[in-house]
Amino acid sequence: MKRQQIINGVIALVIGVLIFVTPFIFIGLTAVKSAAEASQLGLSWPSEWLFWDNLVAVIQARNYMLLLAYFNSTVITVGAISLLVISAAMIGYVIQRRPSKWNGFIYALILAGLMIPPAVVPTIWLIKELHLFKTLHGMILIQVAYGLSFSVLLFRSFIASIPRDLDEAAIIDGAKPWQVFFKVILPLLKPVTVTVILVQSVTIFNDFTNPLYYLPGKDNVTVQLTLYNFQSQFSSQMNLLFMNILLVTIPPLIMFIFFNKQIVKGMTAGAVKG
Amino acid sequence: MKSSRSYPYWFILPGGLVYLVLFLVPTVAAFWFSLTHWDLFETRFIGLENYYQFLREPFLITGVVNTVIFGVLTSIAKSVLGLLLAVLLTSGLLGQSFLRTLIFFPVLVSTIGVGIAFAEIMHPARGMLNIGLSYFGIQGPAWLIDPNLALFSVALVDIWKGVGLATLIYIAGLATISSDYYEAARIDGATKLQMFFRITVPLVRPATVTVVTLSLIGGLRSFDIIWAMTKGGPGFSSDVLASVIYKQYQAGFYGLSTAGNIILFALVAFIVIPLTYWFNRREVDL
Amino acid sequence: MATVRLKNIHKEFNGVKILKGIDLDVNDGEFCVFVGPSGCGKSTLLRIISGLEDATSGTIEIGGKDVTKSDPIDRGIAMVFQSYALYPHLTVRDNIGFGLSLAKRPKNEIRERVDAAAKMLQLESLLDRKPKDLSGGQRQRVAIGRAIVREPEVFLFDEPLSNLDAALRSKMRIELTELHATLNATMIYVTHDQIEAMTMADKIVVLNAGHIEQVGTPMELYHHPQTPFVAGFIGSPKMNLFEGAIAKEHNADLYGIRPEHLTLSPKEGKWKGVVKHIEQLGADAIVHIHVESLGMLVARADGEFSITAGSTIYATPQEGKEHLF
Amino acid sequence: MATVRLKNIHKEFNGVKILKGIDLDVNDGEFCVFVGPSGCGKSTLLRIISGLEDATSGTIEIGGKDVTKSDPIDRGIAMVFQSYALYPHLTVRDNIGFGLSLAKRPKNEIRERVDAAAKMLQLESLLDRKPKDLSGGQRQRVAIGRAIVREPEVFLFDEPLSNLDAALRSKMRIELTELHATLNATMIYVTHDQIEAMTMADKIVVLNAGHIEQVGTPMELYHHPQTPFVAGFIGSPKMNLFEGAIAKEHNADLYGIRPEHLTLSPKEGKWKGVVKHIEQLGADAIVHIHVESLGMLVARADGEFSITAGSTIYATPQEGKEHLF
Amino acid sequence: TELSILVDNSPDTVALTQALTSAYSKLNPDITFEIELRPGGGEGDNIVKTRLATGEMADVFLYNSGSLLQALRPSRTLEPINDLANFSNILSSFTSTVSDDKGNVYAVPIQTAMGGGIFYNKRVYEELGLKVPKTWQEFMENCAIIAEKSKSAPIAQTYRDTWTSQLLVLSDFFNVQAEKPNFATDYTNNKANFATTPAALRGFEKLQQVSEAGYFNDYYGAATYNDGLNMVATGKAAHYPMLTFAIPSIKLNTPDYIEDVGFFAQPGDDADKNGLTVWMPAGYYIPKESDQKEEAKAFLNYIATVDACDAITKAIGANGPYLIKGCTLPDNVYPAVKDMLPYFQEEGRTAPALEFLSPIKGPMLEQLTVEVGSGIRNAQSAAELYDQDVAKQARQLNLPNW
Ligand SMILES: Nc1ncnc2c1ncn2[C@@H]1O[C@H](COP(=O)(O)OP(=O)(O)OP(=O)(O)O)[C@@H](O)[C@H]1O
Ligand SMILES: Nc1ncnc2c1ncn2[C@@H]1O[C@H](COP(=O)(O)OP(=O)(O)OP(=O)(O)O)[C@@H](O)[C@H]1O
Ligand SMILES: [Mg+2]
Ligand SMILES: [Mg+2]
Repeated sequence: MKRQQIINGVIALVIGVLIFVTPFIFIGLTAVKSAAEASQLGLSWPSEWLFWDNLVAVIQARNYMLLLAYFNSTVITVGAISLLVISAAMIGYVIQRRPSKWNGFIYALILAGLMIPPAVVPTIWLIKELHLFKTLHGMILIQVAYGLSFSVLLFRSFIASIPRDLDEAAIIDGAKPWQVFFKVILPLLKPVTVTVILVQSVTIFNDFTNPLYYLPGKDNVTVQLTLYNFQSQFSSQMNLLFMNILLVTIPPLIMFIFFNKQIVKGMTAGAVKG
Repeated sequence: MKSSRSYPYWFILPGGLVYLVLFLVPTVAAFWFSLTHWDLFETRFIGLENYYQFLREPFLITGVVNTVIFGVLTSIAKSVLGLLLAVLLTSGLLGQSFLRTLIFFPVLVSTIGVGIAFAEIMHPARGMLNIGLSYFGIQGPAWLIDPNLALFSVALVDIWKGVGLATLIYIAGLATISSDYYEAARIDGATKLQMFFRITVPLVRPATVTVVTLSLIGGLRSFDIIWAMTKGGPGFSSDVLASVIYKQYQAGFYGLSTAGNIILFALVAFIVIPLTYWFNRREVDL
Repeated sequence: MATVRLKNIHKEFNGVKILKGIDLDVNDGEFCVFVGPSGCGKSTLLRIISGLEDATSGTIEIGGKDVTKSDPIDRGIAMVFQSYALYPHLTVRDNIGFGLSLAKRPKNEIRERVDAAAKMLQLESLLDRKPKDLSGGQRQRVAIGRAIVREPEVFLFDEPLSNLDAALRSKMRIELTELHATLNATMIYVTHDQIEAMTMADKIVVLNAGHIEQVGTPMELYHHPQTPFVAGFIGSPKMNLFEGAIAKEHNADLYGIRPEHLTLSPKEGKWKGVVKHIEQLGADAIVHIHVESLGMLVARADGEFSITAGSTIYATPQEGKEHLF
Repeated sequence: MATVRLKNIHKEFNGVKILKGIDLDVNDGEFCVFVGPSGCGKSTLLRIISGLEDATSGTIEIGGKDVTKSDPIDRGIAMVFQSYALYPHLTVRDNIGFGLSLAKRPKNEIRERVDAAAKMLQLESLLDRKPKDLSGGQRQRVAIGRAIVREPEVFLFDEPLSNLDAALRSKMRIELTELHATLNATMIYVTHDQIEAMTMADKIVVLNAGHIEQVGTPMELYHHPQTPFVAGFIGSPKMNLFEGAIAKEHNADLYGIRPEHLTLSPKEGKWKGVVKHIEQLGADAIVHIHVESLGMLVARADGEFSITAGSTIYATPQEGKEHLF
Repeated sequence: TELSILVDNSPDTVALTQALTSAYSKLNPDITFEIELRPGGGEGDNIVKTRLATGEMADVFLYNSGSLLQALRPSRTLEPINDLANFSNILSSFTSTVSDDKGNVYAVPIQTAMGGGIFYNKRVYEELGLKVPKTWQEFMENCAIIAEKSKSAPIAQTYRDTWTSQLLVLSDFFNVQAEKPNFATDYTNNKANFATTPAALRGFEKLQQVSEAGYFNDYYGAATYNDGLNMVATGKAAHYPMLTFAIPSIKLNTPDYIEDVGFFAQPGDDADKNGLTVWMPAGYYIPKESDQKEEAKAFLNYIATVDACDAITKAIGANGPYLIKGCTLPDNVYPAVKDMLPYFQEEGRTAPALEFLSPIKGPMLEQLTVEVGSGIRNAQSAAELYDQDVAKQARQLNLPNW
């Protein structure tokens, strides 16, 4: 029985790995092929390993556009994430903790952000008026606006799992509302915060439509736009495209590996008796 | 509790303001455009004409049915699989961290890449999926080509791509459950299975609410993965509302597609709002 | 000046009346103890005084100022929670020093005051631990430490010693009494421990089902309980209370006599009964006697008292010690 | 058959030794009480017996079977947690009935048994509430209810009555003693309450800093403490312990005399001292006396005893009551 | 000064834009360029429209000629280029597709005209002794022989890239026009449509016919455009209906086989009326709001020269006839290009595709042709649905008579 379990476990694991890994083997192999071979797709072994050539070709493409894109995307991502985490956690905190007749309305507005696609053209008119068009900080604010609903939703439901007694203890200890939030609540929200950081930074880093509309201009390229260098409607350089896909996936991947370990179990253990 | 002062509304202000200005205001403006004939350059008020036109779309019924199937199917699958994976990946398994990364990786990869890769993997003849199945003596179907199957094949890929996100949220949710409850349950004589259903499932509820809400809304509005893999095809067989709308948008029918978006919004709201209402009513506070 | 004055406090939870009109004055520097059965509303009242909970109606004054609508922070209070409510992400040191650091006190002052509190609470060796790595009693002590370092004008303690052993508890009793004397702060203290109530209180408030049964010094309550409830609640083992013939005899509805006011004799006395059960506590013994005319009678005897269950015994109430209601 | 036998149990947390070799036999149907200072390892030991915590070394047998590696389910135990650990998503009824419903007992049986437990714990009116809407003492009672409905062979109680008032507490003492008698289950009980320990225990285990100081019946521990620690720990107020001249006089390192074994007299006696402080408990009074040759001496006097602080008093140890170490 | 220039991201356009801009900068050292990329297809169209509508367009941008242009409201948003010095160099076959009803012309062509027809594998034809068909009948006979006698699939179809499915319908327009010369006008005026005009319906029918005959490659539903090019180049398929702009891709993917690929126009039912449906290339446009109009015009003026053509040829090769007077092709063009040129050299053997004659093109066509090709729907029903789709488009464009 025990032996059987182990065998079953291993089999399940192997299948799991297969399911999640094979597509990447495909992407990886395509990324090192020659253009001609890559155009045939398929999971064949490359006859020639062009890892380095393709890598260099991707990085050098259009005047090292990828490096600039890394920079821009990083600035946007970091800026937007910092604002997002704090403002979303604050909103989630208030609407979870403070029951009032407004909550239903606020909550509906937040859900609307997930349900309604952004209106591009009015937004452009608006941000031109605000002098935010074609600026990185404008892009950051837009990403905050678009990511807010998701983040608030996540925070809101998790704040419910932090005992209110802790807010009360802090209030008695003389904490002002913002101190209660920043010194007690936010640290305890670490697992959610990490989740929001991960998910939103992936979304923002990989965003492609929004920079396309709100952040035009050669100096403003973001990483997903670099994919356009190799992919078009009628013909694509699959090898370079996939190499590029791999390259733009690396920063979020590193983020994930780093932050994944920060999701710690049992943050609130030992807080209250009850 | 004096909530007014301990939980002041100005906390909502910073984010709320950005949201109001950059999202809500343009959205309200967009509503006006749904009542016009709009080619981006000129608008002409035509009342509800666009709505009428949209509701007459030849493949609208297929689109609505597909939308609901796709949304419900993927969100259920992501929630269930996500929870199971999260439990597995917090159980101290060997290589747990690696496996987490593996499962999250698809979330990171651009939809374009995933679309191309899976179109190839699901190729009826040379695709790895069918080759793999043939080892087990199974003749794999024509995943993306069979009009009856295409939507489900895309849903499968969407689940594959999205389950990492659900898993991550669930992992965060599991992290907030105090081990006290598991200890109490062990003493009360709960088996692993009972602990899962009677402690984990109810206490991970905040995560479930989030995962279900997000993936349902995401699924009902889902579009890029469908577009990347089938463009709604073959023919119209995997068209969903969002892809119908996108096609109209691409064709330059801006007013019409805005009206479509509002109809899609209504559909999503119709399904999601009662659900969240029900969820919130049953929220457990500590 | 830190008097606490409650006027006609009412509190409802979801329509259930929990507090039904509490009027109370606690004087400046007084040590006031709340006692009462579990669930009678002691914690709720404390939370209302602290400002964590709003009263449904009524007013609260602290130091002569109406604070009914004030924030906790403006009331100059510290509180030990019954549930501890420790900050799980902070070490013991930071838990205790949290209030001081919020008040932006200098680092070394905080360190000193935390160290002093930790010493008093025997927590020195645990200062770098997180709450989850502490025992129940240690957590409770951290909760106490958090309140006392802040030296406010009013202290609110909600069963602060319930998880401590007798030795530590009597030490803490003395420490808190001293603290009270030094700071001259007003203290409101909830406890279930008769000894704590009797020894520490200047004034005891007996709560029952949301209203005040009696307010008085410990000895007033012990010697002159105004209601049968107080009579039964103060003193352990509790007072013997009888209706019927014996009460009639004294022209009352209820006749009460404390176990310690019964003289036991194997030979003669007022009431004859059979020993049903003896609890030996070392210093004393609690004797449960069945008396035909009364029912069960509890008497307290010397620890040396040796008699076996089943034997016949006589009990005599001491003159003038009976309570009549 | 549910004996509990611990053999050489050691436990470390992060390299800190918490339990240092515990050997203990608890007989079938015995009521065994653990006492000891806060943080000495009582809860840890209970958790090791329950199987929630693994011992670093040593073996545990329950009912003659080695269960060192077994799951809690397979040990036939129920436990009341010091921290309660109530399920926040379940009502009181469902919290109490949880174990039974896991065991797939019929609905009406569960209902009956929960109702019976709720009655005993005075929780009937709260059965539909969630834990967060309960008072501290009510939560504790729910935690007790959860353990007792399951009627296992071994009960583990971790300070189950600490948040209850005296009246309810003595009621619960009796209820638990009766439960013990009816079920004939083995009970292991942690408490800080001397009265609970003395009245309920068949056997008291005194723990100190991770090892057992003494095991014995309540009276053995009271009358014949084997170590100064036990002497000081059992009995309240604690025994007076003196080194120096008086100990020498008796050819010992330490001379001990319990407060209740001192006879006080305003006129004459062995030791002359000054009354520093009197704690009036009603039935008794605790008198703190400063004696030149000894230091502080605590004596217990009758409640009637009236003397004011500052007056001179004489204390005489009762013959044969001294303890020598 | 720096001119910004927005082009789509296909490798060819990028390459030739780079070639043209650097050639121009060499001549005018004070002008530099910033090239911005956008996606192609409908997404790209939207970006162009959005940026024009919000006044954020680059100084020069690449856009289609023909029906799609009208959606930009050219007379409102674009700068006419009739006053360029080299304006007269541009062939009128092109200018007519980039002008408004007042005769203003808005674009200068880059690249060459292309034909829509059928690529075929010369080696297969040789081996089986087949002749280039002049009628649909002959074409079907060839296919039958190929199906029977060789391992090659008679016709490659590649429906993973849905747009490729439209070719048999779109390339048939020369034949429609030959039979019904007024079709385009009537169609625009809602007087004729596909379902009820037998000549127009033929395109759908041809697709249905080859599909029913089973002439397609295996798993054509999962094949890509690149697969199609590879198949016809290597002989795995004998024919691939496609536009000639595919020639550079064939060169890139299968350089060894480029000489095996030939091209012919989609045959009609009458051997005497055999000709090619022609697509006009995209052109460079200047937005009205540009504040560097003069510099931009000077650049466009340069594009309309033989020098520019040569720069293009050098960058991506010559893939068809140029639309600038005087531009010539080198002698060593690929066989497929060579096959295409005769159609242009004889009068009456080319016709522009319908989208250059009428502003309406229904967006659903590619899905419908996939359905017909996959046997999900018959030609008649597809044509009817397409007519509905066209009606919607016409109403959106606010055309009279709809
Ligand atoms: N997870 C842990 N990590 C490190 N030390 C721990 C941990 N849990 C408990 N301890 C320490 O082990 C010791 C024994 O703890 P335990 O909870 O058994 O004490 P206890 O006797 O039950 O005390 P109390 O009467 O206060 O409940 C304490 O000093 C405590 O600080
Ligand atoms: N949030 C709530 N909703 C409903 N009822 C509540 C709530 N909080 C407390 N109660 C009820 O109010 C009553 C008083 O509670 P409180 O906590 O003040 O009791 P307590 O006197 O402190 O008891 P204990 O000695 O057990 O701590 C209890 O019966 C309790 O069940
Ligand atoms: Mg309480
Ligand atoms: Mg403990």
